[in-house]
Amino acid sequence: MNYQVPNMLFALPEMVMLAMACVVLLFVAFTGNRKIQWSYGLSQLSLFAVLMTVIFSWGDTGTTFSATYIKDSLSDILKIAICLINMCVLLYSVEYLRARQLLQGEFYVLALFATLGMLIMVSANHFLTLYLGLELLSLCLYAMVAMHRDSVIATEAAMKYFILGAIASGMLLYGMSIIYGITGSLMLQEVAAAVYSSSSSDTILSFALVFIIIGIGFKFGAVPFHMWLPDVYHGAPTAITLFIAAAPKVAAFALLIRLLVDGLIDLQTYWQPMLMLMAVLSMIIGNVVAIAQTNIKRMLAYSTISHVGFLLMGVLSGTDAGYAASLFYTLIYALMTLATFGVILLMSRYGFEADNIDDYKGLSSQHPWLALLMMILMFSMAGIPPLAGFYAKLGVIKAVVDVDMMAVALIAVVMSVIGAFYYLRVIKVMYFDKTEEKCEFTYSGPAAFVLSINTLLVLALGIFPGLLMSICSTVFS
Amino acid sequence: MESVIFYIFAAILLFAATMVITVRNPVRAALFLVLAFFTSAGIWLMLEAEFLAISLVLVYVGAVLVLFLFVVMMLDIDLAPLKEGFTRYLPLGIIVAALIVVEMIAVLNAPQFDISAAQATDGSNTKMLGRLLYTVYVYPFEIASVILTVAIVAAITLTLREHHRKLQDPAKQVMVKSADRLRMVDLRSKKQDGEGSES
Amino acid sequence: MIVLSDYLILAAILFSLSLAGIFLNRKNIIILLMCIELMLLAVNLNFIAFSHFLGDPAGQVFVFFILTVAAAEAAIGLAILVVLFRNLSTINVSDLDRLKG
Amino acid sequence: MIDMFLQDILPNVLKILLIVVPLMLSVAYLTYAERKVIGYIQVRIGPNRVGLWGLLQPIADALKLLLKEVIFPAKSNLYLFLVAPVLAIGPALAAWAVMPFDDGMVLANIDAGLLYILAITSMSVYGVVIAGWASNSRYAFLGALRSAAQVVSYEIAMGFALVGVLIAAGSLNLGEIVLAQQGGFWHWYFIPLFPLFIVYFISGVAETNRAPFDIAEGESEIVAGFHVEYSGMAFAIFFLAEYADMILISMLAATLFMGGWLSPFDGIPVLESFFSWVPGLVWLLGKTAIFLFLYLWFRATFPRYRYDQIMRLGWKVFIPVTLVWLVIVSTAQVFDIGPWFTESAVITAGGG
Repeated sequence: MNYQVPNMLFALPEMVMLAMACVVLLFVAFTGNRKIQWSYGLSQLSLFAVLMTVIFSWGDTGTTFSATYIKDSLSDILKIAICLINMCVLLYSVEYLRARQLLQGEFYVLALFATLGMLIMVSANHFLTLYLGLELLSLCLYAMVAMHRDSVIATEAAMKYFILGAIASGMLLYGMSIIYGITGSLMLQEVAAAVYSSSSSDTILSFALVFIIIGIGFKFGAVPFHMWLPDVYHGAPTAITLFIAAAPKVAAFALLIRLLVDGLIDLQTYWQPMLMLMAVLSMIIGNVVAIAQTNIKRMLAYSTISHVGFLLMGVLSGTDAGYAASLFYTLIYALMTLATFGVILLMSRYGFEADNIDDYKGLSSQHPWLALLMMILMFSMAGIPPLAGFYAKLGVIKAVVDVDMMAVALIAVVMSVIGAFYYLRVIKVMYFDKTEEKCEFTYSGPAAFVLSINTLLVLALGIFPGLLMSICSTVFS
Repeated sequence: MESVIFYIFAAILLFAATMVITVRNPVRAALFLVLAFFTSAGIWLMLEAEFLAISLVLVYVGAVLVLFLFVVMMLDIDLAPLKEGFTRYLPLGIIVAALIVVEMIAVLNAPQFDISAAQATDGSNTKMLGRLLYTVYVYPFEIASVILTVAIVAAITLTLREHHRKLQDPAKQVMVKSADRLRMVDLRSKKQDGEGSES
Repeated sequence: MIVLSDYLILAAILFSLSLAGIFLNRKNIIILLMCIELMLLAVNLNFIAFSHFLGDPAGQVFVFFILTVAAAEAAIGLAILVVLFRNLSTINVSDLDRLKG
Repeated sequence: MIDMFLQDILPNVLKILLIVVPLMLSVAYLTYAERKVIGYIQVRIGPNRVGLWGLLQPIADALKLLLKEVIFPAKSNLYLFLVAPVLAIGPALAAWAVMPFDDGMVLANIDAGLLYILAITSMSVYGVVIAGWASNSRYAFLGALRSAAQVVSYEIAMGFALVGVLIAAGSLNLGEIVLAQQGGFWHWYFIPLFPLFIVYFISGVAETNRAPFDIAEGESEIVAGFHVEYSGMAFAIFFLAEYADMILISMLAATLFMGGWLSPFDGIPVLESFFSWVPGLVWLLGKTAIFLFLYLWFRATFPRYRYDQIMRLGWKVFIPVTLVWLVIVSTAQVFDIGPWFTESAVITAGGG
């Protein structure tokens, strides 16, 4: 066996992230919470540094570390998205956390390590790195949910999240072990080659595939493996919910593509119907149950489930255009979620969680700008043109229509119409319901500014979707 | 001979696993888990994975399960109500589990898994693993170290309570001003009542 | 003679037992955590058996990492459990009912 | 069948007896030595009534314990209560299987001997924990919890210290580790690995729950800790296990850091030939005795640590020290700094 010294340069983003995470860890360990502003600044700086390393190495592709690591355009674009999203998350959550004595250095340490986990997942070319990245991310998230340790619902949510997440990992691993046994390899390309050449073992392969799909379904929160998602969204402090809702979904998309498309593309005939079932169920359950919610975090959780359904639709089409549409959907979803939770975070203040839909009564008269932003976001989530959400939905529906899955497309259209109802209800509450109590709060500073840009980006990407779409389609061609 | 040992180990392993999920008392469940891990280590030895078998005992039996026991004992759980409802789900559970098992066995009993000729690997199992870990799998190895760091950070964040140390800080004591300790309140004495001032 | 499928079936039974434990157990979270450990044990057995019969060390390397991660996972799981117990004074599964909808 | 018995089983049983019986005797006389040594340190004589200079004292003690009644506490978990002593003595004896007493004089010459010993000794905590829990007594329980935390914590430092040895020797086999130290006492690992040696031995004291780390027993705080409810033979077994562990740790220290059965006069012109008739076993036992004496000395001189101090020492002092020294050892190994790191530079970058 000839061993080559790996080309470390490819893994520069991960190495920078790790180094900076360790720096922040040490800084926090020695200063505690006294210099939290510095910890915050260092964290933002680390994310920015990682972003720069990705941008400056844009275009290089290849594998390194004995092919456990891959750098391609998919990993690059997802890494950029992850860094940008997490920078916004950190920015939005400062005030919220500070008001609840949750602004601890550990939050930044865990957030950075979680980001590292996402980066590793995105660049994984081997079952092992995929698994380890996933676990690194998940372990950080479990701990972050439980960080508000005096809150009963937060710890309860953390426990549920942990148990279901651990079961999902177990399932995923069991599937991986069977696939390893059949193909004799753990490296994605070798697995793909072995699956391609072997024809007799389809039963066993599809048996393994079931476990892998269950694992992926859990991590995404697709129906019927969605039980944890509403509880975690609801129970966790809103800032943490935002963290869980945005970037990890981008990383989960990488998990999906790496496993099913890079590794097991020849089993498409088997995973297509499974994904289809999950997608359809997610759209139906997500949209229908969301209507009944009074808690906006829970509502957004079910809305996430339905978005996951849409997102899966592009992948299950099995075409390059479908994957590109899913990627586009993922990015737009992350952008919208980010901004929506940003508004919720801005409105939450000391001793008050703006997590009931009724809390938004009369927002338009008191804070017209915030209400306007929220309206744009809700319209976009509902998929109303000319907002970004519309083009995202259009893309994935087109992808399934192209492979003649009319029924799925039809369900998707019907469900997005149903889904529009609960999004519009938020708008109605904001603009037409009156309330006596004044919601006294001020928003200002960089968070509100970035939030506005973020929301306007949703609008802009709706009007000019071409650029991002073309980037997405070059990734899969 | 080998098959006899295998069946004995397998039987103990499955017995221990069954006990883990059925016994009433979590301490005993943890001890059966120890037994399960120990027999697994035996089976791994049969599969010539010496290093992993010993690490399983060292890491799992020696540390992780001690942690489990520790927590079980510390939490002082009320034992009586813990198993209600178990029997209610039991029939359904057994049926479902049996179905899963039958299905899995049907799949896994495939002729292609009927291999027995295993090449005897020469040389030290530990050395071989060590070499691989530090060359081919050096990247996963680093990630694993990060995971362990995160585990430490997370566990400490979640469970460590800040102790208010009973230490005096002379610097702070000297810095104290009267305004920090004494609040001057202007109270009007009630002269009309002639009873003097009250608090 | 013991063949590969014997080990696989053993692992499969162990895996199903752990799943059954998870779904049957309505009362005690700590037993759930133990079931998760059993599940990973079954996976490890699979990997080692494959590694042995394929004559390929990668499976053993994977097990090494699963052991590491599982230890970390157990630590975090137990930490969350302790925090939960401090809040609720119970680790009964059916008492986790504050989040509904 | 009889052939197999004669060829395989009988010799091994005899070998095991050859290890266990002297071990038991050593344990008995270690208690005698302990009382004598501590006695003289405290300027008194120690046992001197039973037999010549009190030499029959341990026998008398053993007889007494054998004849005493074993009491089962109310509401204790009887089954676990009885299993606990077995779990304590089992690992304490099983670890001896891989101990080399002289060149080739070892019961089981397995490849990963050091790892085996670590794994087996890590099992010994179960005896303590189960005993404490099954006794249904607060004192016993507190002792068990303290002991569990302490043993698990110090195992890490101890493991790291041993990693240093195996980097230097390039092997996990105890016999090979000893042979790697050949060529005079300045080749022994206690010189290059001095901090690890210290950490190892102190961790060993903590692992065996001996003074000054005996918070698991702490007579003055929690009466006798985990075995407060045990009496008679059951108590004697815990006692045996503790002393057997002490001897094991001492002999391991001698093997790993002090050249095992090698003569300290190797490589010294005149003395080497003068002492060449002495069998290796004697050297090993002599070195072990020195460490055992240290155990007793510690007990006689140091006050007991507080629980949090023990944890701090383990986590915040020992583990960092070992980590730093491991880096130094690895560097020395790569650059062949001798005489310790030259011969066995097995681990080279990019091998395989």
